[in-house]
Amino acid sequence: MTHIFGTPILTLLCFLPLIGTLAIVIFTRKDEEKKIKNIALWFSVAAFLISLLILPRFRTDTAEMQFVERAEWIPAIGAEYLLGIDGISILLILLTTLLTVIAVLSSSTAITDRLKEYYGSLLLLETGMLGVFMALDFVLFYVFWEVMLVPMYFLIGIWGGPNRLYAAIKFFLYTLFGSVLMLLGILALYFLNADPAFGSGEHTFNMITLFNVQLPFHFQCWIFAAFFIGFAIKVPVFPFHTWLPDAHVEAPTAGSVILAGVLLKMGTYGFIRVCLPMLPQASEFFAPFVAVLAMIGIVYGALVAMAQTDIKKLVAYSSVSHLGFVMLGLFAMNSQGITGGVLQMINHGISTGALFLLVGIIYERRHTRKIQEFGGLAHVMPVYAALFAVTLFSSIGLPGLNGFVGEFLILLGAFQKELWYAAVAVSGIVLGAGYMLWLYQRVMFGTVTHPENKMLKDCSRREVLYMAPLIILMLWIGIYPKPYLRLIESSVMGTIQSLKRPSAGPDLMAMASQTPPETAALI
Amino acid sequence: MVALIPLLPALGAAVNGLFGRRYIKENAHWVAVGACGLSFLAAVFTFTSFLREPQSYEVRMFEWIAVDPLRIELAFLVDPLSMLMAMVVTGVGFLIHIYSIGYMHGDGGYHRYFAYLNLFMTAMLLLVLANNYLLMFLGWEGVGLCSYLLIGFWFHKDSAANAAKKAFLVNRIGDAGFILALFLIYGQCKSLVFHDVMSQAHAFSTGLATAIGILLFVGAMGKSAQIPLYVWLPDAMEGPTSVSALIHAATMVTAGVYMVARNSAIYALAPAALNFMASVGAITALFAASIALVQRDIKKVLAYSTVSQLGYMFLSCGVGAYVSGMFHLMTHAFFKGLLFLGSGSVIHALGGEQDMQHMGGLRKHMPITAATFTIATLAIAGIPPLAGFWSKDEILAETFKNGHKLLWGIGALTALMTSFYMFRLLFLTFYGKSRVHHDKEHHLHESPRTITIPLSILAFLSIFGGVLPGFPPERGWIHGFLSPAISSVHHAKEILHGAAEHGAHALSLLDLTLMAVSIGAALMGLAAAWYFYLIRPALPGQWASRLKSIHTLLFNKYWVDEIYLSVFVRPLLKLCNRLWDFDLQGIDGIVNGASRVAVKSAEESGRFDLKFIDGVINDIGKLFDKWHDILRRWQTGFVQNYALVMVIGVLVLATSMFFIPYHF
Amino acid sequence: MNQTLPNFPLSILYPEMILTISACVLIFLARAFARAHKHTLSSIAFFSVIAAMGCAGSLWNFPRWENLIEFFLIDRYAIFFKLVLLVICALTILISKRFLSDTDTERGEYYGLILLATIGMMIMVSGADLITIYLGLETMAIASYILAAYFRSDERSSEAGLKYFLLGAFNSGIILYGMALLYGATGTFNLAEMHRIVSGLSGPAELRLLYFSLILLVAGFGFKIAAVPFHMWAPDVYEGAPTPVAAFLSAGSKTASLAVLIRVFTVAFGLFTELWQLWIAYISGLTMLFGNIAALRQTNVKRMLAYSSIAHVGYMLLGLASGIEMGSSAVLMYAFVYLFANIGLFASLILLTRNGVPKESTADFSGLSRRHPLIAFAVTIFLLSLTGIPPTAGFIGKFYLFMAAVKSGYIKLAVVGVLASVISLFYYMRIVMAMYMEKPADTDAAALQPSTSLGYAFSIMVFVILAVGIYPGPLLDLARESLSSIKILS
Amino acid sequence: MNLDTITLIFGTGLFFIGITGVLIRRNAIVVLMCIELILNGVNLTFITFSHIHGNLAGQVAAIFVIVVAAAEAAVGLAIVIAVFRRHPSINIDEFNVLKW
Repeated sequence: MTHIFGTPILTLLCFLPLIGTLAIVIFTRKDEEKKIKNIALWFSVAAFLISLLILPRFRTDTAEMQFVERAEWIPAIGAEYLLGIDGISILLILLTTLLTVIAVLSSSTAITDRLKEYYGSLLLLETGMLGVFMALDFVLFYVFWEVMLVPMYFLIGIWGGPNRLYAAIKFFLYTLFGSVLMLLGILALYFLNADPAFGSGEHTFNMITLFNVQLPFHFQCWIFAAFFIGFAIKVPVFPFHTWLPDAHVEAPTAGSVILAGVLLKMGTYGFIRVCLPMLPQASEFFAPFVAVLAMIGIVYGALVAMAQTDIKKLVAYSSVSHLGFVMLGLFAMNSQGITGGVLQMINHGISTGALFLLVGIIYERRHTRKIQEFGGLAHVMPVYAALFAVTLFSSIGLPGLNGFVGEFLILLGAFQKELWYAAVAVSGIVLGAGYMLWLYQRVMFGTVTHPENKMLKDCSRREVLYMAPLIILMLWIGIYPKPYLRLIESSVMGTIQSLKRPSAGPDLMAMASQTPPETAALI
Repeated sequence: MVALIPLLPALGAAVNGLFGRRYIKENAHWVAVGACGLSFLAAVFTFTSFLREPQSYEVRMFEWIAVDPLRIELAFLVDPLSMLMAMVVTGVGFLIHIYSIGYMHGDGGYHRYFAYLNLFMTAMLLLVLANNYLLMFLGWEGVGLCSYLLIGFWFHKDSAANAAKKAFLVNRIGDAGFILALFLIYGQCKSLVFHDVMSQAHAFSTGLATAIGILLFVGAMGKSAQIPLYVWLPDAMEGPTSVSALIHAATMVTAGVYMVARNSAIYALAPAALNFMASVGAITALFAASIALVQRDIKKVLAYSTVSQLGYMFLSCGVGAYVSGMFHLMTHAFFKGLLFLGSGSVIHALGGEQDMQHMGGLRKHMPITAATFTIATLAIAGIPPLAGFWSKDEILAETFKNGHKLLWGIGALTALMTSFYMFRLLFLTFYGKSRVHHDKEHHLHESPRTITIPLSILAFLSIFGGVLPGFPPERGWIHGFLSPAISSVHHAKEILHGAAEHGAHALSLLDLTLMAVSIGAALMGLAAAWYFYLIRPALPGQWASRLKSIHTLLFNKYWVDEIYLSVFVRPLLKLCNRLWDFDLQGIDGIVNGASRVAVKSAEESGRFDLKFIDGVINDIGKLFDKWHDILRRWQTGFVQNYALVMVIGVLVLATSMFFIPYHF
Repeated sequence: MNQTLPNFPLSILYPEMILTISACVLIFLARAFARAHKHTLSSIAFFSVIAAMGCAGSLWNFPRWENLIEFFLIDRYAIFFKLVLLVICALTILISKRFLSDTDTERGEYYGLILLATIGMMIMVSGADLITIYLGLETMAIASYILAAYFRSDERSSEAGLKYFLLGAFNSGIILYGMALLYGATGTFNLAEMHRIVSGLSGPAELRLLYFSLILLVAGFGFKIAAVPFHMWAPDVYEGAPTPVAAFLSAGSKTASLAVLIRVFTVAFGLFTELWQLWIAYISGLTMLFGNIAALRQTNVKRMLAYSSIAHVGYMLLGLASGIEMGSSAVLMYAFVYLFANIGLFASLILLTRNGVPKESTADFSGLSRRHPLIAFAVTIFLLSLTGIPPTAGFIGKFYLFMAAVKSGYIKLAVVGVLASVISLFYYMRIVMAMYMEKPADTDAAALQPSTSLGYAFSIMVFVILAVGIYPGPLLDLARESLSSIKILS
Repeated sequence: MNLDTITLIFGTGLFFIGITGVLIRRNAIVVLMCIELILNGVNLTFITFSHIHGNLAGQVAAIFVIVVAAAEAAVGLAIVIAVFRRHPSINIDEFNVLKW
């Protein structure tokens, strides 16, 4: 099961991009641009194909982890090399590999300097991201989680916009701040699980084992808080979002695509992988709080997006709003909400990724992203305008495109949780249409006011080529989302099952006071 | 077969959309009209077979969204209501497609236009054929999208782009209501299929039904341009006139009425929602008609007229007469479509001129257009025996009979105004002296056949659409055909209103009186318009200056747009900017807001005049920087200070025994 | 102490003996080699260290490692630290060569003093007796004073030497007084015996003496490892001392003193464990915060590294506070992991030095990635390791430390620790930023040519950091095993 | 009050006098001498405790300390002289090139 064609498939997939990085570093010279690009492209395509290979053997009828690979790693502390995927991660993995291919393609003219480092970082980043989605051991998870920070930092810091240093360090600092707190949460889980009163009684970072940990409520709350900060910064949940606009605006196009498409999902993925199944009661307890933050994020993100004068910043803030939807869905904690949340993670990756690509396309031509520098582009770049329109409508959740399916499920889930959640969130949909259409009008409609814009070339074949899969996915998920929903279904059901698990009851609380100091000290 | 109805236009749209620009270009209409025509044929086929065997059925395509326990299929419902709508949509749509061949000839975005138009047909057909709410919502938003695209078709005009955006946004507000209603329904029924919901509707509590009803109506307000969400429709006239005819007169805007009729079972339980709807409808009708009285732009008049007529339809539904509403919807589709197409023909002939002050006497130059336009005017004004008379009269009668005397009064008054402004329009455009610019005058010509044929067909329908399916219409085929779809409501209504139905079986004296009133109103309007605009053309100007305040008020459409702008839009934008400022300064600042004090005190001590050199991390950074500065200043460089600090450290450790509870 | 020397295998003293001989050769016979044989000097030093390493390593499985000589222990704990110290020494020699020849100060005394200091440290970690420890400490200290002031003509070096000497001697007094009180309380210098006696102590006078000696020893060793508030000397001395010396001091003398600290406290002050752990916890928190914040905007990288080394001591103390078992093995681990990244950074400073002109500001790193991508990569790895980002060894070290802290319930301290490491990211990344994201400052910045020895040093350090980062298991086991040998003593 | 107590107090006194001297005197040589005072205080304490406990360990320690202190003083003086060569003063508060 874990091996395809005799190879441990997940390991292969995860480290293939890393091999690509090494290949670029070792086998190319600085000036062999073509070779560098080709290596990067082929390795990313290969990774994508391998991730597709997994798909037919993936069983959708179980919530269990599949393709599990296991090896000893640091036996002294019970950390293992443990990979595995379920319905939630497989989609994110596919998204990652696809977006990396697209990112590589989209960089071929945008990046002209230090190609070796650039493509090397990009592929390294892919390894990090894939690792996060595959790791089932907390230490491994954390390692991948951090590993991917570094190449992203470089992507922003070296190939970014004018204010890139600021944005890069801000990104790094914020995320690191969150993740170190997460680390403490992980350690707390680890030690509490080692206490037979709550968990399996063994010292292990194995997530599958930790899924069954049953902690008393107050422990859960503290650990939840630690994880929450870690993940919420990544998502980002209001008010932890301020790194995002800077990072997005300064990052090169491919960086923004990966950042929006995958990195932000790691936060939400963390919530669904860690918080919900391992800390069910705390999740339940904090759900209203998170939902309120999510709703603030939805409305706030949309409102601030409306005030933007920079296209990329606008898209960045729209991410805040969209991710608010995802969070709302996840913390609705019912099948529709979580399914919608997961699907929306994918959707957001596709449509916001596409939006960033589109912004990149005109930025490459005009070297500005100010909205007022444009106008009437639909005359000179009709194909571009059409692609932009589809993406935009996907982003604002027009039925028939992918965004709607996710948003609808989220709203439905939220509604069932609490009537007014949906009522507030719906306003986000209206506002979303507002800022997006206004943007579209200002950029695309009207007459061409700037002479520089008159001669702009429409999308090249390559650009259409890398936009096409995204557009197809938007339509596909919008019209026939069933295959995607089926992938998610069992895993979501599994999550919901674990949410219903009882917490360690009052009798266990009494035991807690007599537990060894290592756990008692946590109280 | 049913699936083909929306599928064919979808294919047409895809073909034109993907290949239109490169390959098809001028031949786009073959694809589009062909697709639409075949779709019409499919609709006719389905319709006739349905007539042979009038049994509602569903056609399932595939599962769309399925997350336990929610299951939503892409499936079509064939029942009288949907069939009637499908026929109207494909029929009128087909005619307008043909019309567009001539009307849009030579436009740069020819293929694009037809792609959009076909896409619209798809969405609209999904809307009317859907078997569940969500699919209906898909169509609902889809038509909104197409409306957006088509209004903004000439996007180089700022006004068009603005109008398109406005249309979509206002609709979205309505949609928000719709989708919330949908959640309420799902919450109660755990299903979104019409059939399931209707069969469980009787179990709804009044409060729930009212909430759902009002929220659905909010959706309808947006789509069907009712107060307060009507503002987008007049602006929507920025689109090509054929689009105004199809979308903003005949089909899309009536979706709200269709939707309300579809949910009659729920409304039956929510009299408050019904009353609300009726009142809104009536007020909208009057309000829009009053604006239409003084407008000069030919399309604006027609737009307000549409708003007004839609008000009638909601009035009708609001008083429980869904069938009458649907009937009016159908006849309105004919004559309003005709009116728009006719006006389009005029505008086309005048090279884009839309101001009626620069028209007049066009009858001589374009006889067919004038004749059909006159027929349509007569129909909308409610002159018997044309189609409009029957449906409008029926609505007024139902309103009166259901006890809404005040609303009836408003309706009748609106009928008078309708007649007046429509004849005003007719006379100013086609009769009287020509006020056309001279350089345009000799270009005047009758429109090509692709335009006149649809006009003639619609004119025919406008004349006979009312009585063709049987006389009197109340007992005619349409009513008989539709009532099963709304039967549950009749059932419920009987419970609610007791014997209100009994008068409907024969033309009573009351019916005749009411009929006379509406004919009288129509004729009065006609006469007034005749007097004002043909006999004494100077009079309107005099009146306008005499009633200057009212005229200004009406002419400026009660300044509603301006009010919205200053009450909603501007404050919202201002809020956005505020929030952005907040985002830039606030949030990062809040994080260490409290710690600022520490920074301040550090600054106060005077030694620190630090600029933030790297500017790398905002406020936290600054804070740490201050600390950094303080801490590193301790490092004085004097050895004895270092030794002193050590000694102090030892002393602190030594004295800590007094603070640490540690026992020897 | 009426011990006649038993018949013990001389091999247990081989490491120290080899180094001593080598040091004597270097110091007294250096003139004989004259200037033509510069390579010989460093080679002698280097290979004697390697030989010592081999001898020390071969003692790992030495059969009877309990009290062979009463005052000189060869337990695994000692061997582990000896190996670490020898690694530090070897790396220092590797990186010194280039620096010394650049400044034209390569002399035998230099290597001899380095070896002497290393001998002192090795004696310290083997010390089973307060006097042995003191002797080792002073051997190390005196050699370090001279090393710090090695550049006689350089004002800063002399000042560093003077400050180091004055404060160091002052501190010796404090440690000695602490030892005297300890002796007063127990009547012995032997740690094992002391442990036995202390657990039986009950008289208030003795306990009070013990208590005050604990205070003095915390301060004394706190000074040696540069823990707040006894850290004040460190930044000045590291900044002023020649760069390789600073590297040596910040890694070596700290590690050795930490080893002694752990041994003395766990063995002799077992009675007061909770108390000193509490103190250490507070000191650790202060040290982490102070070190990181003070380093925050230093533009002089050497000084920044000084503060950062203070901060890292804070982390190690966090482990020490977290208990004997896991915490201390985490400290061992961290000490090992830290030295590579730390020496690596000093080495990069040496590399930047041109014609004897020190290039020590952040700006001097500008554009390094273009001038020498591999070095830039190595420096990045060092910095990431210091920050604690996987997959570097620094991450594993910190992870294990925080694990220990969480385990023993020092949650708040762990939070302080992780936040402090977030702060540290800021100043470490400034160097990365300069290297990768800024243009070279000076136009004549030709490609840098690392000397062979520097190249080796860099490769070794990067390799170890990554290897330990990716597969830390063996090292962890090693640290645990060596720590468990302390328990045998008690 | 027996002799042991007196010598202990005397040792402690020397120790603190030495510390105070280090803290307040500016001349490097004098500071060096104060450090010697500290060490002598320590030696006294060692010897006293040796007497109290009745073993020789303390006295051995004292001898070691004396030896080491001599070495230390030699190195220290050398450094002071080296500094003095470049700087015409041995006031230790004049050496603060290295700070912050």
